[in-house]
Amino acid sequence: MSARPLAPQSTIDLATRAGPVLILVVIVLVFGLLTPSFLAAESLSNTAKQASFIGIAAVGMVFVLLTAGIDLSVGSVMYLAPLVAGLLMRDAGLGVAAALGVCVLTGAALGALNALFIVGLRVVPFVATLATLFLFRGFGAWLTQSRQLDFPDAIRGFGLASVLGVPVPILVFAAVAVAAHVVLRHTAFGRHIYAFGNDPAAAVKAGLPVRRVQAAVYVISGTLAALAGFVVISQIGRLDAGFGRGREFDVIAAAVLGGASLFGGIGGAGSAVIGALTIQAVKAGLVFAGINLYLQPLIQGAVILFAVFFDGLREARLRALRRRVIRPRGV
Amino acid sequence: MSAILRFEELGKDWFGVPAVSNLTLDVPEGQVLGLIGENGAGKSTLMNMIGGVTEPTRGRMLWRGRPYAPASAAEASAAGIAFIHQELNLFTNLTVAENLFIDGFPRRGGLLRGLIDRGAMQRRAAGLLARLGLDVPPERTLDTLAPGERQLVEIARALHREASLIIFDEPTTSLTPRETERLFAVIEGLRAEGRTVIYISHILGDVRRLSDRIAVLRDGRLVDEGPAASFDVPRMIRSMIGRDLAAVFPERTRAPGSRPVLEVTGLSAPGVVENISLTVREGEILGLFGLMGSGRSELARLLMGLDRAAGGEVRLLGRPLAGGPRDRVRSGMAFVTENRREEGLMMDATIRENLALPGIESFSGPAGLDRGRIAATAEALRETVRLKAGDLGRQPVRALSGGNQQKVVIGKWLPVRPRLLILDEPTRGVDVGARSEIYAIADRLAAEGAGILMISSEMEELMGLCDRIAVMSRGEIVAEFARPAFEERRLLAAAFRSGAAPASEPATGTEG
Amino acid sequence: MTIRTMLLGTAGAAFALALAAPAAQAATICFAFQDLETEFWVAGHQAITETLTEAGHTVIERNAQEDANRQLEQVRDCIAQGVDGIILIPQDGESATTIVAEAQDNDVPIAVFNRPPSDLSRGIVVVADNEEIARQAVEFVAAEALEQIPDRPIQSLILVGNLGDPNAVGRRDGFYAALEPHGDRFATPIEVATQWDAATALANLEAAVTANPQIDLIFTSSDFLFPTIRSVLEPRGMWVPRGEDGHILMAGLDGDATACQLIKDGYVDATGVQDLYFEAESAMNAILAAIEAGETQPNEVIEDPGFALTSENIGEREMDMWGCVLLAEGFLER
Amino acid sequence: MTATTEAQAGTGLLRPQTGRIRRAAARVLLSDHFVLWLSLGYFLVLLPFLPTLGTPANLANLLSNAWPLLVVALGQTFVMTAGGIDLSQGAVIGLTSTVAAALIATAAPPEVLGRAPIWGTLIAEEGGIFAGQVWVGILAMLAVGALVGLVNGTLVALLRMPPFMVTLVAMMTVSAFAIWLTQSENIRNLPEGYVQLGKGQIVSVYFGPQDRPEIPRRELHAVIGQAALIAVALTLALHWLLERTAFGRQVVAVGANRRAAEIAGVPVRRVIVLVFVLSALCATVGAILYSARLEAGRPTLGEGTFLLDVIGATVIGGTSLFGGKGKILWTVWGVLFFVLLSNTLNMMNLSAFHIDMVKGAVILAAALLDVARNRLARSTG
Repeated sequence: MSARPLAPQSTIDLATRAGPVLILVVIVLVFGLLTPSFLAAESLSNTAKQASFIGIAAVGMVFVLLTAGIDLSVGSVMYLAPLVAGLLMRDAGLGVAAALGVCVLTGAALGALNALFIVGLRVVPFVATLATLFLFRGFGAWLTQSRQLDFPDAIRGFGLASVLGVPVPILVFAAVAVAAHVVLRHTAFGRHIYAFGNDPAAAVKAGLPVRRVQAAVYVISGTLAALAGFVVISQIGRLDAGFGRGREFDVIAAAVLGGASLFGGIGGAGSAVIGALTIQAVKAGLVFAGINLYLQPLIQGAVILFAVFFDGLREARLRALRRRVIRPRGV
Repeated sequence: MSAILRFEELGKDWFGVPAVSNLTLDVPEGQVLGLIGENGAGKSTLMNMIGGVTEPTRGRMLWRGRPYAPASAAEASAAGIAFIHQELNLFTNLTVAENLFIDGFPRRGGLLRGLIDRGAMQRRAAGLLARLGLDVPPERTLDTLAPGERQLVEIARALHREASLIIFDEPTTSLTPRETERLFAVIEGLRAEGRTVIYISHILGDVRRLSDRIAVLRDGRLVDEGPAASFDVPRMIRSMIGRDLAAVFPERTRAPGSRPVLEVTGLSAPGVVENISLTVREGEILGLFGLMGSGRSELARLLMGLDRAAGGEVRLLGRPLAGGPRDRVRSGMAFVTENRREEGLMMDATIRENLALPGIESFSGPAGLDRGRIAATAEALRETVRLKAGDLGRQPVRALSGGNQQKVVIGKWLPVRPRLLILDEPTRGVDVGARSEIYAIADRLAAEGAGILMISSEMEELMGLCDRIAVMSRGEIVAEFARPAFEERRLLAAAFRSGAAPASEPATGTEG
Repeated sequence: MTIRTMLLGTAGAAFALALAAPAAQAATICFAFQDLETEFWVAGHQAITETLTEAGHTVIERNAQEDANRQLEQVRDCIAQGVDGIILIPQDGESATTIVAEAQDNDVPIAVFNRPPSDLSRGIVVVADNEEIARQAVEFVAAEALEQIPDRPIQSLILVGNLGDPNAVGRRDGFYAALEPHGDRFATPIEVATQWDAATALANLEAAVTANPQIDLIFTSSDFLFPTIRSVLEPRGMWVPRGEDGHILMAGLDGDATACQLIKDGYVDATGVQDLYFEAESAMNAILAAIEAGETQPNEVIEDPGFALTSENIGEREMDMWGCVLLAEGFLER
Repeated sequence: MTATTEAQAGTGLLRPQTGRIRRAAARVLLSDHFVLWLSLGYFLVLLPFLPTLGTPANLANLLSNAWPLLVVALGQTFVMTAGGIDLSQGAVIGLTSTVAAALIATAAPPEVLGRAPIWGTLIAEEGGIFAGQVWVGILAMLAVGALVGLVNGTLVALLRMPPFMVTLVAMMTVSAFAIWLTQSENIRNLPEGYVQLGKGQIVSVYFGPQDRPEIPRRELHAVIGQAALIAVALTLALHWLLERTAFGRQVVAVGANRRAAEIAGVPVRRVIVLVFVLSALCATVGAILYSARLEAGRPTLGEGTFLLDVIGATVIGGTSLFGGKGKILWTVWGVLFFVLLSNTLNMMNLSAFHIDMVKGAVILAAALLDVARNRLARSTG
């Protein structure tokens, strides 16, 4: 009895997934036409490497956004978690691997603190993470008295290394993205996140472990923000007091540009990857094209706006395709 | 016959006001218990207590003879109780299969242990759907499904848990007659398997037909209980409302005028509706009957300017309409949508805010809104539509029962004095008392000269209320009947005519 | 009751910190600074707070976090609190002028440290000319480049600070002023935006270096970006000390400990130095003298000429640079 | 003091008294104006520890700091109530303040502004082309602000782009454009009439000469300045607009349920465009107050954590980030709380290394109180 949509589900899915990728490809090609060297393997690899910073954190942010939450503290976590690891490296002689572990665990702990306020004490995510944005950065400033922290040289051996010609930051980014994709799409936990973001009340009634789900996303976001910070710091070898400040907006923007919704339930690991790559491709392309510094942000803004606009057109098209068809066309 | 679930002097107070009091009742194992009562009679509270959503204030429940006090929905589910709620608890961003298995996905073994076994999930989902005769690929996302299909998915979800007690709360509100029959067969099958069912519905004939026993709640108390055979519909109504209901439908005193209010000619939208022509006259109630998916609601959206038509003309009082919903509202159109939660109401806003919205501009004076007049209008509406509510200026619409919410959706249009009112499934999920009040409102509006287009899949109410009935099928108007010619068989035949054999119809473009 | 304990906990912490400030003695000085993001400001902050505290004065600190408006509000709060004098590190020259006027109109003596107000006639002003100091540092590396590369245009690259910060623009102007006399010998410089942020600098510099692999001279608008430059150049084999083949001439500005170490190691050739300790001391002395004298609107201009510490003069002038002093104290090991 | 209270409680005679106190506490907690009570309570609790907090000088400061932030947050309240968010307000402040300064400055140093693209056309050594004409400057600001809002609103309403992304991009581009206009420089030499809008005093109170500390200090405090008049008038007007007009209720309806609003005949797209215009106009008025106070047009005037203050004050006041719930008065209290917070943090003489932590802790404490109040609301109905 039920009516059928005109387009097969698989076509719709393909268009949904391919849209943002197409936009990315077009941006890369346009900049490639302006400066052919932008299309060289090294340039593209660099772009991906630099996108990994915001990208890794954006993957975490997608988890939070899927629950209709928000995590404003990621910029501060990017600063504080590597800081704790760095202090232990310097004072306790921790190795790079152990430092990475400490950093990630610290990030998880900071995320758990957010989760405590949001899930345990029911503070609105925006306000809770606004408070921890100040708390975490303030704690870091207190620990260091705002001084920069120089990491032992060994850490750059990690950040600047390559495996089979692929730089470590890209590997980490890829691993995180794939793991997140698997978790979100192929585990019960992942599907519970989507369910919760779509309708929290229904999720409770369906007996899903909603509190655990909601808490977990903040822990994941904290963990990945810490990892993102570590990946950059391990390249530079130094942590300045201002590191990560204001990055929460970049991270959210990457996730949203890639198709995640601030209202929950929509988006995926791919959103964060595509969003971060798109923004970084624009930035790097502008550097390659040697655009005047004053004009760079203007062009960057315009390009992102067009990306959002075309994404909107695509969405509208998809909606039209999905609309129920009562009678086949032309009958 | 032993009781699988027993309530002992159960009571629940909300802010000191009892919603359920002193309820003692057995739910016999392996039978169907019909539970009826008006909205606000305590059915929902009782269900919430069974489901672990709220805690009883007094008394206790016994599950298979042992005290039962679920602290969460999960505990109720673990005990073997499944719910099919009136408001669907589905996730529109997930696939059908994922919705079915959201609380217990099939897992893979081996190397990928812990991951969802999508193959197994898809197969099992397909099996469940087939059992309900729902021909939808399990990998479709839910937001592409029609309301009736979603309802069936919700039922399928309860079935797969192999629960020993299944509670149906208004399951048929968005089902086609055919789907309803299918559901009833499934319920018979469950009983035959020895499962217990609680069936809650306002469609009293269905309750009587399905149930072994019937229990009636009024004002939180059990007022009547006995074998279904001893109940007839008048007794059920009498028990529910505490008196005899004179008539569900208003007495026919008005006569339709001759001046057309709405004239639709050749309206088409590719893939949705084709060449629709109809006329609604002053003081006339035109019924629009059709099965789910016949294009009725889509036609309403086109008329309201929410979707764009490709061809044809819509005239209101002789004036052609071109703009969006705002222009149409200003020229005298009003629309009560089939989906009050998503399109009809601001759930968290107060009742007064909701009632004032369509006519808000008319309340403006030189010093801004006349709040006194808004309050007075709202109070007047409370009387007109017989709203059962507290302080209109404070109580959010969310806190109202479904029937009263629906009265707000209709009531908010009255101050703007619509010339044409489109009602899309106005009595879905509404109890018998509220239903007759909604019919009365429609009738009164018509008597005052408005034209009414009433869309419904309940033939009975169309036949009781309308002056003419048009039948839609596959996006076209296939027949029209004047009042003397109303006959259930003919209406149904028309509705099925051009959709010849829908069940065997080849599914276009869904495979692969 | 977790909520109550939480509340008590946070409130308690706030009070404990609030009351930890020592009681007023001698003079109460309001120290309003624009931020503590780089070593330069941290060292300046430390010099001023510690010196004044040790001398028995009370220091009230205000961090404007790079917001001129917030700084104005903070200074007004200071004035309301009844401080005896104000030391200001302004966000920029224009807001400094307004803030100086605000203080003087309320009869509070004020000294401006490091960033000169656009109007030098009011307040105690300790001036260092960013543009001039940057010019000196770049001139040194430019001269070296002219000597080493006689046969082709010289490709230079500048890491520009935040374009919203006039301070960053002054440094960029100094860079261009140094290259201008040799206009024909230098190719158009590559400009790289950093927004005063290490991660942004890393991304943009890496892109710029990939796009233009041949670079002869790099100027960073602040020394704190040297580690970032290193992490881009090192994997490409472009991080080479002086005297070895492939060395890129490198200059910075600030004069921090890292720069001192890098000049010693030969990776960096010059850095523009502001005499941080001289400036801090002059500002403190002048404000304390004014308070002592009961002067409420002291006006004075104290100039810090600054200089460029280069690989050539590091022998004799090492200890004139604050970063080298910190380095000698073992700052980088801490 | 404590002992007596305990003794009294112990006798049990004063139970009704405590009951009344509890009811009063519940009334405060459940009040629509909870954040006002919270701010007052916070103020009173800190007063004994921070004596300067209550001095006339500080109170005058507190108010003058509140006005510009309030004006900007009012606009944000409208956008949020309609279910959007406006991240571009700070950038609008930077751009409009620069535009006004460029037009009406009475002089401009060529060595500073000589290479700005507007040099020679809009501004030259003898000042802007409308040097000294304050009203031209203000009209130009309002026009520029409205234009930014119109673009934001149009993109959101007609092209259905997410407000977060639209205004984020607007923040980037508008701010970059302002910086490009002057090539990073600030423009001083604003006419006196303009500066008075931020600093002008209308009612001042003389508290006599101050004796502490040694340096004689004039004790003259602006209680009502031109900024206060502008802010209060705007607050009243916008309160009226949101609460007492059809447009205001339609804003709430769009935020509460856009589809229902559309079906009810609300001109949804027009409402959305208008709230963004309104938000940008409020930012522009904020720009007037801020730049007049600083006596300079600054391309970077509203950058940095300012945005978090605006959104934070609005949200803490009680306006929902998800739309449909917002009141102008709530925002007034939210702004009051934020200004009080930063003022008290200044008074506490915290080390720079502690201040962020304390700020975070206080926001959290306020949020937890709010949670406690919601629980109370639920338990008492």
